[in-house]
Formats: sequence, structure tokens, C-alpha cells
Amino acid sequence: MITGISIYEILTVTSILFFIGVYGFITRKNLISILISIELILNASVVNFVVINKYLYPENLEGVLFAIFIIAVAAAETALAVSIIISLYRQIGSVEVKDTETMKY
Amino acid sequence: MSIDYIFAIPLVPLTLFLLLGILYKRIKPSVSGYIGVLGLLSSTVLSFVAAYQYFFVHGKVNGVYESMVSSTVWMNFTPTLHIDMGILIDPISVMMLIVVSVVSLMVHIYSRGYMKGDEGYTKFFAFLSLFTFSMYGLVLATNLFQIYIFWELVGVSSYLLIGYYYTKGTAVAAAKKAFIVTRFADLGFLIGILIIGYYTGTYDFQTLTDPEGSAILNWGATSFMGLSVITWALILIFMGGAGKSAMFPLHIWLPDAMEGPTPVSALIHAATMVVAGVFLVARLFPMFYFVENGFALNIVAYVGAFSALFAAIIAITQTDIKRVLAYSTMSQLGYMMLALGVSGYDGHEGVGYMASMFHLFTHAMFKALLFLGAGSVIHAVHSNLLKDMGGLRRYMPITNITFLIAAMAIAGVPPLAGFWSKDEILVAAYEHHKLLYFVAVFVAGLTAFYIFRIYFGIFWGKETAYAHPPKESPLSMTFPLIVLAVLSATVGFVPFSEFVTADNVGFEAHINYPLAAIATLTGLIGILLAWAFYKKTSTLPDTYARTFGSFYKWAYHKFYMDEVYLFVTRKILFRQVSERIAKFDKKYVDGTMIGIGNKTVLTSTKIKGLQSGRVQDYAYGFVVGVVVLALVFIYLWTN
Amino acid sequence: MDILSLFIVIPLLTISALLFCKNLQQSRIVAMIGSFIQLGMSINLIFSYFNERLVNSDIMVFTRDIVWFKPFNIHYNIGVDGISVALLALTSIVVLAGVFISWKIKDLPKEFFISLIVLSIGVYGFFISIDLFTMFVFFEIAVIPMYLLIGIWGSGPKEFSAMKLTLMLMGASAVLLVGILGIYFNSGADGGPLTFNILEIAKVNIPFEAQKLFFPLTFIGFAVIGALFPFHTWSPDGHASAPTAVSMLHAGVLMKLGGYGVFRVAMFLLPEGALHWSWFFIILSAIGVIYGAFAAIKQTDLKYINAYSSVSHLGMVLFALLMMNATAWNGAILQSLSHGFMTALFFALIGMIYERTHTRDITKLGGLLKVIPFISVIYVIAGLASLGLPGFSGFVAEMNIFVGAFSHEEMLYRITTIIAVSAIVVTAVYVLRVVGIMLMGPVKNQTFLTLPKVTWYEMTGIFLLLIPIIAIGVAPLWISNMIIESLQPFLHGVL
Amino acid sequence: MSFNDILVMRQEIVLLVIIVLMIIMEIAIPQNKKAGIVHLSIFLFGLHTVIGFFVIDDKSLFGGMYRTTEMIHFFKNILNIGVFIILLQSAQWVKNNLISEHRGTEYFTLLFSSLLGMYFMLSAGDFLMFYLGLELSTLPVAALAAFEVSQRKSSEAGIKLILSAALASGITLFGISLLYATSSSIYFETVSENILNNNLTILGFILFFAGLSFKISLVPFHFWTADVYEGAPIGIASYLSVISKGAAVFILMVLLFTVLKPLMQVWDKLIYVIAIATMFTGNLFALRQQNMKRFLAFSSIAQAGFILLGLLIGNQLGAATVIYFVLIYIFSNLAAFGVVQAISTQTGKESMTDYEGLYRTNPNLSLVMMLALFSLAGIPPVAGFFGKFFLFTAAASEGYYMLVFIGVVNVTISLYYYLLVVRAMFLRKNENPIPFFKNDLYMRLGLLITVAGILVLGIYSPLYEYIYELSNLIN
Repeated sequence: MITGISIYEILTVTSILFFIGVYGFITRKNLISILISIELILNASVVNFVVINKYLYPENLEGVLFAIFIIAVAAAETALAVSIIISLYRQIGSVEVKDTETMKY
Repeated sequence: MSIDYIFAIPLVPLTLFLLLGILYKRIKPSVSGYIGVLGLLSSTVLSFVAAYQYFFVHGKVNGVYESMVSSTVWMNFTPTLHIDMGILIDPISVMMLIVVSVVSLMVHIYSRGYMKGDEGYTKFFAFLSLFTFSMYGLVLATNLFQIYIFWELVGVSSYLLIGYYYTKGTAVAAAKKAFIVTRFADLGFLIGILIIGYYTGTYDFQTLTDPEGSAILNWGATSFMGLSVITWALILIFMGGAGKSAMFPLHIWLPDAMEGPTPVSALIHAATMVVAGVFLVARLFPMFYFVENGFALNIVAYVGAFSALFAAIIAITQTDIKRVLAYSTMSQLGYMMLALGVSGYDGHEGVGYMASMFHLFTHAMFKALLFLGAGSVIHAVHSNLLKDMGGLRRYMPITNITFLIAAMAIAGVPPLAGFWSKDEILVAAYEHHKLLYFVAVFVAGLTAFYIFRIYFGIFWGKETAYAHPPKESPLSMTFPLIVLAVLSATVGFVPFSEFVTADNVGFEAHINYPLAAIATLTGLIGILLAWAFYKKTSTLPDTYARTFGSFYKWAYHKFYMDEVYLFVTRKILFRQVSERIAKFDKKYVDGTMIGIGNKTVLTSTKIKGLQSGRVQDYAYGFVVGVVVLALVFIYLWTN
Repeated sequence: MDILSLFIVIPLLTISALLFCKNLQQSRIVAMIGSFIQLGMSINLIFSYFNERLVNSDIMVFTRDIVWFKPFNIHYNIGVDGISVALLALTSIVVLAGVFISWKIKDLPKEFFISLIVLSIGVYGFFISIDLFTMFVFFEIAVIPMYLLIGIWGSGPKEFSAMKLTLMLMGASAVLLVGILGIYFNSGADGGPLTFNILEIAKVNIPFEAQKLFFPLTFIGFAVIGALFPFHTWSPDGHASAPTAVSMLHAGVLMKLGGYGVFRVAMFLLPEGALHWSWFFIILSAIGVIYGAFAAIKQTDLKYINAYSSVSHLGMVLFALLMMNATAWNGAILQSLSHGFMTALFFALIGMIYERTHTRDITKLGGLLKVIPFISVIYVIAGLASLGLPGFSGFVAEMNIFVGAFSHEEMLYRITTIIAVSAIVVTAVYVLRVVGIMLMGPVKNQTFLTLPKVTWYEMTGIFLLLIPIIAIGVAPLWISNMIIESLQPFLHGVL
Repeated sequence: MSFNDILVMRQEIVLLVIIVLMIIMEIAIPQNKKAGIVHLSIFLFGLHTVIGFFVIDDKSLFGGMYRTTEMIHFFKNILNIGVFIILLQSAQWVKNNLISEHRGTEYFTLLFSSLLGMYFMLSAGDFLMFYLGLELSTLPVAALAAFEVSQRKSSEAGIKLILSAALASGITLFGISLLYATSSSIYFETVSENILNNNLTILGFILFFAGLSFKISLVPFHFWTADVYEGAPIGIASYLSVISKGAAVFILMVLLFTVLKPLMQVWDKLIYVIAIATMFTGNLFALRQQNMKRFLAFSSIAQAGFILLGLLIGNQLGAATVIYFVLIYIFSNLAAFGVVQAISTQTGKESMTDYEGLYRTNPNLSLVMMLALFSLAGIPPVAGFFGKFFLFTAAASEGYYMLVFIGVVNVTISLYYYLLVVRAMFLRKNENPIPFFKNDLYMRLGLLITVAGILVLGIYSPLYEYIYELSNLIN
């Protein structure tokens, strides 16, 4: 609980964070950058959960617990994604998004 | 009197047809000829028995020849409206039985000689039997629908027989034309039947033609465009009759129908089938007469008179003897229609009706004779054209004599058959309608002229050099000629008016001497003119043809009726309607259906860019989807 | 096993027997035996029906009701009345004739006969169903084998035609499905449970609004397979590409599903909707009648001529159905039967001609009467039957239709009736045109002089179809009585 | 909490045991006998499937985080059968391609893990369990999609799947956080009590819905589908198209019909719109496809659109028809994928043109394929017809006639492209057809089960009645 800052400000920040992540996902050319953008999106949610828990429903820790799990899962996700990217890199020597467009239409 | 044995009259030819049709190839031609003749002979005998029984044994009951019916329900439309099949015996049907039997028998006998050696010999007799059966059915019909059924069947037998020489293009075309034109007329007939059935609730002749019956009394109940619907129905039914009887303007099929074998022309297109229209009008005569004060009957009269004149003029100019005879038939049929059209109902008033039937009767004899004679000639010279003939009297004496008798009969030379009947017609016309009387007299003159034109042209005229000298036809052909010649000469003496009248009461007819004299005179003038023109080779015909100039040309080209029809059918119906519909169907109707399919596939190709293969575009779509949905549901579709 | 379920079971057994067949010889014998049993059963059914009628006055007899999907109240519910009995007989005859005509099928014979029989199962099932759902199931079963039948054994642009036909018919059945669902969900309007049972629904007063909405859907859904203008275009292409037996079955039987469905579902269950919409569909079907006939005039391919002729004749069926009286309905059913036999006969003959001359273009044919007289004569007879000559079934049917249609006094009915009647002339034109060009005239091609004669199996096929045409045409009373009797419940719905 | 309570989780436990066993076996079995892994896994999983049919009591564990009901149990059984069929169908492929590289066990463990995730997702009693299950079901599949390391397409498929899935789960999470904000809890029961129809809830719901729609491949969240199916090994593609989709449909249905029921007037419109978009998009894209996997991918998108017709009405009827349809869909689609798998494993051919003339060389495979396609298209008497008809019935029961109409129009479009395959197999003749080959026993068994399912499921009405009774629980 931070004095002078209500939940609205924080939610605004997380929303902006969320959309920055989305923007990054859509515009980055590199697969790794996209992964980083995804982390932003996930973190926006993490912050959301914590803040909502803290500000609105402080009696339970549901949100906080959720946040912890998200962090853990996000790590697994990233690990998997990176390993796939490596596998891809071995074959085509690139981690650019434009090189992953052989299948379309 | 029991009339059930009369059922055998039509059933014999039907059996013959099935027998010959099924056995077709397994039966020797000579045998099939004999079977046909014998079968017909039995029918003929039965017909005469029936006539004798009806007129003389049974006789009049309460002063009238009553109608006798034996019928069974063939199909139900509604519990009250049904088609019956059966026989109706009354004076005209008995008279028609005689006509059909006699002519058909003669033609059967004749055909045995005429068709000898033809590969379709058995088929020919099968078709003839089919026709005879249908014609019997027609004349014996008890109701409108039955008559329509047999009407169609005679139509199809006519089609089959005209197209008998099916490898010949013109025969095929003629057969098709005959069927389609009459079919078109039948369309009117059918609609007329439908109207009658709907408004009167019955098809039965007896109910319909009862002058005291509701069908006639209530004619004014419903009207359409100023006329009673019943009148409309009668006009439409007359259209059917006009089609079969080759009345202007539905006559165009008849001359072409001469492509069929000559015996067929004699039987179907001269004596029997073509009079079906006249018979139909006569059958419904009380309706024609009483409904709307004979409005429809007037039309019959005018159409008949016009056709008579029209055909007679054309007949003068034609060079194909069968076509001349065909136009002559049309002209005579016009006569009969005219007679019906000017007839009254009761007693002597009904002289027109009687005369029409009488003329039908005599005409059948002499016109069949004319055709058979012409057939005999054609058989001998292998040509239909007048220019290929001439001086045949020396080679074919019997044919010559019989043809002459027939020609005189049709020209109205007393005391041959045609004189009597024609005289009655003229009387009727004179008494009821002066203008039509003059037309009729004029036509009588023309008739005499054209018939003697061909007579002289065939048997006298120029001496033609024949590649093979023509021979007189065999006995099987000359025998019918002789029989018919005798009949043509004598049937005029039958006291017809005592048997066949509109009210079935009968009256005594008297010769109207002044009128008879005028008619005879006119006929003689015609004959004399023909004698002058055609007895020897002369330039007179050409001169006069030139004098009449374009009129002659028009007449020679049958007043371009064929061309008009061709224009309507080929140019308008086929090219404008049919072809357009076919194209429209392909292009627009089918095109729309295929277009829907093609558009779908095209859309599919157009939107394929959405699936770009780039994961970021997918994410973009994802996010845009979410945002749009969120906006829509939060701001637009709020509750 | 009840007498009607056998109509499903026997074909199924035939199919299982066919699965074990090795070659053409075996498969055609099996198919023939199977179809013969069917024919025997349907003839037996006619007699049993007459006997049953004496003691049983239900709308449907020989009924059997087994609950199928209980939550939806779907039943396997079958039964017949006079109409279905007649149409079942038609089906079994045409199927048997079809087997005979396909006696020499070369490619994949086993599969051919299996598909043919699957199709017939669909048709049989459709005609005996009382339950809308069952009916719909069989309807689709009947349609889908067409794709394979045309696609594999057809000729010309067969893939295209098969696809077009299937899609248009399935599209129609899609529309129909909406209609059926609409009926189903309104079948509880009187407070009863929802039901697919036709007889039950007929007792319910479905609200007028619903009738107005669902009648056109149901009508069009069925009428497309009955070649309603302007949804008929699948038929010319389909027929032209289909192998002979398939054309026969298709035009002879399958297209009858349309009229029957319209009658039994659309008109029977939604009578007020029918009255409301009849003017519109009367116009369409009257156009179809005359349009089909005119379009037939200009065709040169025999099968196209016949296909358009079917459009015209079946337009007459729909037209008659919309007239809503017993006479016209009787005519419609008779016309269905008559057209079924006639057009099957036509297609059989066309197939024989094609097999011999390898062309269906009438301008290339000529003088066939001389070289293949039997086939040609039968063709003439079929042609005459088709143009409504008395003595053949077409006449009886058409006259009933005309008389029935004429018993309406309104101008629209009068005009459309006269238009429909005038088709008899146009029909004469195109029939005689073909006869004139193809059968008569000189022999056009010298190679035709050696054409093989008609074979016994072809003849059997021909007579199977010809006999009913003549039987109905000469003695219509027994069959029309059977039909009229069955029309009574329908009349009560309408009036 | 007693031991008996733990047994409520029997499905999960058994599966977990199998996974562990597999890992042990991987170590225990010598290299040259690794092929036995395939048999073993199929045997074990078959056993598991059979065990699954024993009844489990309705119960909830861990304070409501985990719950099971007869219906959820039934869902799991359906998924079991599906996975079992996939195992049978992909056995040959695993033997040929993976065993030699010693990756067979991985394949099975990953597959089972994903299934385990689905179990948890289905049994979830709160959003946390749901989320974990969702991720557990997705991530192994992404790994599996990229399993053919030698194939570029496979890796591409993997990366596309993992990135899309990550984005989807990010968005879902954001949505869940918003729902949590408005409803005070992540427990479903509490959520359903507190949920209100306000804008924030709607936003949260839509974000959440998008995440699940991603798994079901609803438009516009479907883009990954075709690419992933095409690139991934066929077994995985079929797994994605039936199991993953089926599970997501089930959980979505449960959530919509219970927890989110108060929002019905929002989501019925939402589903209405998305159903139309999905049907059209799936069908229109499927029209042009030549690659069989891609073709089936779009077909499965279209099928998802049809499923929505049943979801739309949110009652017992809707639930029953949806479950029924999904069950049938699993069998039909697996049959189709099975044939593709068989042909691809034997000849490596996956294009529609390669299928030309197939009937003449491999009639049985062609017939299976035809039945499968007819079932997908909804042609009687095969099961798909009944499934679709009932879906339409469900939609019509609430008066959505227009939607039904659009649906049936789409059925017609779909029929077109299904018939294209039939055309290739039956109508066309090929100079160089796929030669005749014999499938191994597993493949044949797999296809046989699907065919039996296709033929029987529809006509055998007690099944539907059972499902209908089962769906009663949802209200």
C-alpha cells in the first residue's frame, strides 16, 4: 500500500505495461525480443494480481500466490521457447521472424 | 335394344393393331393384309347391323331417335366429375360408324394393292387399324373427355401414317407439322373442356346438349370479357375442331399431310379424321345454338365460309393433284362448317345441320374415291405432279370413269351424291344468311372448275411420253374404286333428313328447285371453263394466270400462310423465345448458381493474405480481435 | 421384422453380399437378385396395402414406431399410405431396370452397384418415413451417392457436374433443415411435447407467423430436388454427365423426393403457410413448366433435352401440389409416377443409343428407326407418352392436374393454368423434333448400319418401365383411387 | 483428507505414475530394445483408459481447487480414448523416426504430461488451477510440435505455437486478474456468486475468453492453427485438433454455463458473432488447401465454429449437443488424421494431388477417409450428421434460426472441400498413384476404432441419452 497512489494509477501503469508488451510482440523483428515482450505482458498481469490483492482483498493471498505461479510458469515457458529458438537457429542460422514464414496462406 | 355388341366395332381394330404390332416381323405381309381386311369387314358388318337396328328396328321412341349410352367410369377427377369410357349411339354416331367403316374397309382393300412390296406393309396395316380404332372411339364417345382422348389418338395415328415414309425428310416434316398444328388447336379444345367441366360440372354429352338442361340454360351465369364463359369454351372447342378439320388459319398442315401414302390421305385426310371437327361441332350443336344466341355458331359459319372460299381459290392454282384434293377437302369441310353455322334447331330450321351431316356423308364417299383414284394414277405414273400426267384415260379406263363420277359428284352434277347434299347446304345458307349463300355458290363454281381442271389434266390434256407405259391398277385397287363410285352416285338418294337432324326428330326435305338450278348452273359453268382451259393443251391458263397477276401468285403460294407460320414458329418462337431461354438458362440462371460457387472460391483466394505466415501478424489479429470485441461489447452492445 | 423395415434391410443385405463379390459377373447377379426381391416386396406391398385398407382406416398403415433419440423425441417411425406405396413400387421398378441397364458396367462394378443400392435405401427410407428426422436422414443418404455415381462412372465434365449437383442439392437440404427445425420447435404450439412425427404435427395448429416463415424454406428445400425453377440447373448437367442407370434413378426416383417432400411436409404440416405463399410458388412452377419445355427445344444433346423436359414435367408436379385440391394432388402424384417411369425409360433408351453410336448429339444421329428399330420404336412410344398421349400415364396425370388447377377462379390461377396447359404443345414440339431428327430421316452415318441389336437385358429393362406406363395410362382408376383415398387427411389440413 | 479422497484424483495419479514409469523405463531398457517403449506405452495407456471407465464419486479437494464430477470424469475418458487412438496411429511413426534417435520416451512423456495438464484444467475449481493446467497442457505440445528437429517446418511450428500460446496466456492472465478484481476471488464458486455485469468484468471476460478461444482456434484467435498443424508431426497435429481443442471446449463450456452464466447476455452475442466468423473463415481458407494437414487444420477451425452453435444457448441441451458433437468430432477427425498419418509415414506424401487414384490402390484407407470426411461434413448415416443436426437443433431451440441458416450454408461450403478429397481419391486416376501398402497392427486398430466410432456413435442413441442425462448436472 503506497500512500498517495491509488489502485487506478497502478492499474494504469500495468495496462500501459501490457500494451507495451503487446506492441513489442508485434513490432520486434527478433524472436528473442518477442520473448522479452511476452515477459512484459506476463509481468503486467503479475503486478495486477499483487496490486489487486493488496488494495482490494488484503484478507486473502490468492493474488499473490497466483503471481508466484505465473512467474514460475513464465520461466518454463521462456526456457522452452528459447530451446526451440536454438533448434531453429541450428537449422537456418537466424532468429529473425521473417525467416519463419515458410508456411502460410 | 342392346348396344353392347357395338363395343366390338372399335375393339376389333384395336385387337388387330396389337396383334400386328406385336407380331410385326413374324407375320407375312400378305397375311397381315388379309387379317386387316377381314377385321375391318367384321366391323363394317357390325356397323351396318347397328345402323339397321337403330334406325329401323329400334326406330323412333316418342317421335325422336333417342340416344343410348353404355359407359363405365374410367377415371375420377372428383366424385362428380369423371371421365367415362363408353359408347353413345345416336343418329350422327351411327352415321359416322357407317362412314368410317365403309371408307376404312375400302382403304384397307385398296392398300393391299397399293402398298404391295413395301417393307413396312404390316406396320402400315397396324397403323391403319390403330387409326380406325381411334376414329370409332371418337365417334362413339359419350363425353367431351372421351372424345378428346380419341381425338388425340387419331392425331397420333395421323402422325404415324403421314410419317410413314420416315426416311423422306418432307414426310417427317409434314407429320410433325400436322401433329403440332393440331396439337396447338387441341390446346384450345382442352381449355374449352376444362371450362365446360368447371362451369357445368359434367363432360357428358347428353347432359350438356339437353336444350332444357342446366348447362345450356345457365350459360349466362359467369361471363368473361363480355361473353359468357360457355361461349368462350365453345369457341375454344371449335378451335380444336378447326384444327382437325383444317379450317383457316389452322389448315396449313393438311396439304403437307399429303406426304403420307395415298390411301392414308383418302381415309384420314379426306373422309374421316378431318371431319372430326365438323362432327364435334355437330355433337355439341345444341350448345352452340342456344348459348348466347348462337354467338359461337356464327363464328363457325364465318370461319367455314371463309375457309371454303380460301381453299377453293388456292386449289385452282396448285399443280400437285393431291394438294388440289387437299385444298378441295378443306373447302368442302368449310362448306360443312358453314352449313352447321347457319343451321337452326327445330324441324326444318335445322336443315343446315342435316345438310352438313349429309354432305359429310357424301363427301366421305366421293372424296375418298377421288383420293383413291388419284392414288391409282400416282401408282401408275409415280408422280404427284400434274405436268407428269395427261391422256391417261386410255391406259386406265376404270380409274378414269370412277374419277369422273367422283368429280361430277363433288361438282354437284345431279343426280350424283354431291348435288343433293350441296343443295341442302345452299338452301340452309340462303334461308339464314344471304351473303354466305353467295359465297357458297361461288365456291361451288370454283369447286367444279378446279376438280375438272385436274380431271382433264390427268386423263385428257397433253399426251405425255411415259418411260414405262402406265397400267391400270390391280383389282384390289380398282374394286374399292368401283364400290365407292357406285356409292358416290347413289347415296344422295338416301332420305337423310329423316334420320339425322339437329333435334333427332327428322323432317322431310324437299328440293328447292330455283336454288338447285342456280347451283347446278354454276357447277356446269365451272366444268365448262375447265373443259375450255384444260381439255387440250392450251395457252389459256397461262394467259389468265397473267391476267390475275399477283393475285394468282398469292394464291399459288397459298397466300403465304406457311411463311407466316414459319416466321412465327422459327423466327419468333424458336429463335427469339426458345433460343433465348436456353441461353438465359445457361448464362444467368446457371451462371448465378455457378457464380455463387466461383465467388466463394474467389473470396477464399482474396483473403488468403490474412494468413501471412508471420507470427506477429497473427498476434496483431489476436489483439485487434480482443480490442474490437471489448470495445463493441462495452460501448455498443451494452444492455 | 415388419414389412416396411424390410425395404431397408434387404438392400443392406444386398450390399453386404456385394462386398464379397469379386467381379462384374457376381456383382450384377447379386444386385439383380436383391432388386428382384425388392420388386417382389413392393408388389406384395400393394396387395397387402389393399387388404389392410379394408380393415384399417388410419392415415398410415403398417406403422412401426421405435424410440430413437428420446431427448429430442426422435423416433424411427415408419408407415405407408397409398401415395408412398405407389412411389415405393416406382422405386423398386426403376432400380431393377437400372440394374439391368447397367449389366455391362465396366469400371468398378461392385462399387457401382453398392452406390446404386445405397441410393435406393435412401429413397425407400424417405418414402416410408413418418418421422421428419428419419425422413431427412434418408433424404441425404439418397443424395450423396450421386456424387460418386456421377463422378466415377459418368462422362463428359463429370467432376464438375457431380460437384454442382451435390452442392446444390445439399445446399437445398441445408435450407430444408432450417425449415424442419422450425417445424419441430413449433410442434409444441398446442402445449404438447415437441415432436418430429408428421402425423402428430399435422394435428397441431402451428402459429401463422411460423408457417409463413418456414413454409418457403421447407418448400424450396424439397423443391430444388424437384427441379424448381430457378434452382433446376443442377439437373441438366447432372443428367448429362451421369451414367445411364444413374440418370434413370435420379430423374426417375430421386427427383420425386422433392414433390413428395413438399407434399408430405411443407403442405401437410404448414397448410396456412402454403396458402399464404402459394401464389409465389405457383408462378415459379408455372414458369418452370413452360420454361423447361422451351429450353428443351433448342438442345441438341439428348440428355439435356430430357433434363429440361424433366424440369417442365416436374414443374407440373409442384404446380399441381400448390393447387391444393384432391384432383390436382392426385394428378401430381400420378405425374410423379408417370414421369418416373417415362424419364427412366428415356434415359435407358438414350443410354442404349449412346452405347451404340457413341454420341448423344441428335444432329449427328439420323434414321435410327431403320438400324435399331426396337429401341427407336420404344423411343417414339416414350416420346408420345411424354407429350401426354392418352393411353399412357402422362395423360392421366396431366388431365388431373389441369382439371384440378382449373377449379380455382382467381385470375392468377387461371393464367398460370393456361400457361401450364400450353406446355403440352411445346412438349410436342421438342419430342417430335427429336423423333424427326434422330429416328426418322435417312441414315446419316454409314457406320450405324452395323449397330448391334437390342439385348435381352436391355429389353427386360425397357419392358419393366414400359408396362407400368401403359398400365396406368389405360386403367388409371385403381391407382388413382388408391391415391385419392390417401389424400383425404391432407385435404382436411388445407380446408 | 484421507487416502480415499486422494483416489478421487485417480485419473491424474495413474497418468502420473505412467509418466514416471516411462522415465524409469527409459533408463532401464537397453538401447537395442528401445522399440519396446512403444508397445509398453500403448499398453500402459490402454490400461489407463480402461481404468478410467470405473466410476469416481463427485468430490472436490484442496479447498475447492480441484473437483471432479461425473461429467468431468466423462470428459477425461473421452480425451483418454482420443489419446489412445493417437498413440495407436502414431506408433509406426515413432518406431521409424524417434526410437533410433532415442527420443521415443520423450515423445510419450510429453504427450502424457500435456494430457495431465488437461485433466487439471478440466478439474480446476479456481483460476489458478485452471491456469496451471492450461500451461501444462500447452507447453509440452509446443515442444512436441518442434519435435522433428531435422525439419525446419517443425521448428517453425514450435516457435509459432509457443509464442502464440504465450501471448494468449498473457492475455488470459490479464483477463483473469481483472475478473479477480471485480469478483474478489479466483475460486469459481465465489466468482459466480460475485460476478456482476459491469464493463471491467466484461473486459476481463473477453480477455479471458480470447485465451481459451486460442486453444479452440476460434476466429480471430486461430491464425497459428494451420501453420502449426502443417509443421508439427501428424500425431501432434491431430492431438492439437481433437484433444487440445476438445478439452478447451469442455472447460469453456463448463465455465460459461456455470461460473460466467450471469454474463450470458454478453457471451451469447459474442459467441454468435465469433461463430459466424469462425465458420466462414475456416471454410473459406480450407477451400484452397492442397496440403492435407493444413486442409484439416482449417476444417477443424470450421468445426469449432459449429461447436459454438451449441455453446450459444447455455443450457442442458446445448451442453449435451456440444459434448456429443465433440465426441463424434474426435473420432471423425482422428480417422482423417489417421489416414494422413498412415500415408505420410509410409510414403511421405501429404498433398491432395498425391491422393489421386488412392481408391484403386488402397481402397480401405480411402473408404476410411471418405467416412471420416462425410462425418466431418455431416452426411448421414455416419455420426457427424447427428452431431451437427443436434447442434443446429440446439441453436434453433432458442430461436437462432438465422445462425442455423448460416451454419447450414457453411455445411454446404465445407461439403465442397471435403468432396475435393473424395474426388481426388475416388474420381481421379493417377499415372503414379500411391502404391499399395500394409499398415501395421496399431494403425489398423486405430483406424478400426475410429471407423467403428463414426458408424456407431450416431445411430446408437443411448449414448446421446447418457450424455444428455449427464449434462443435467451442469445446471
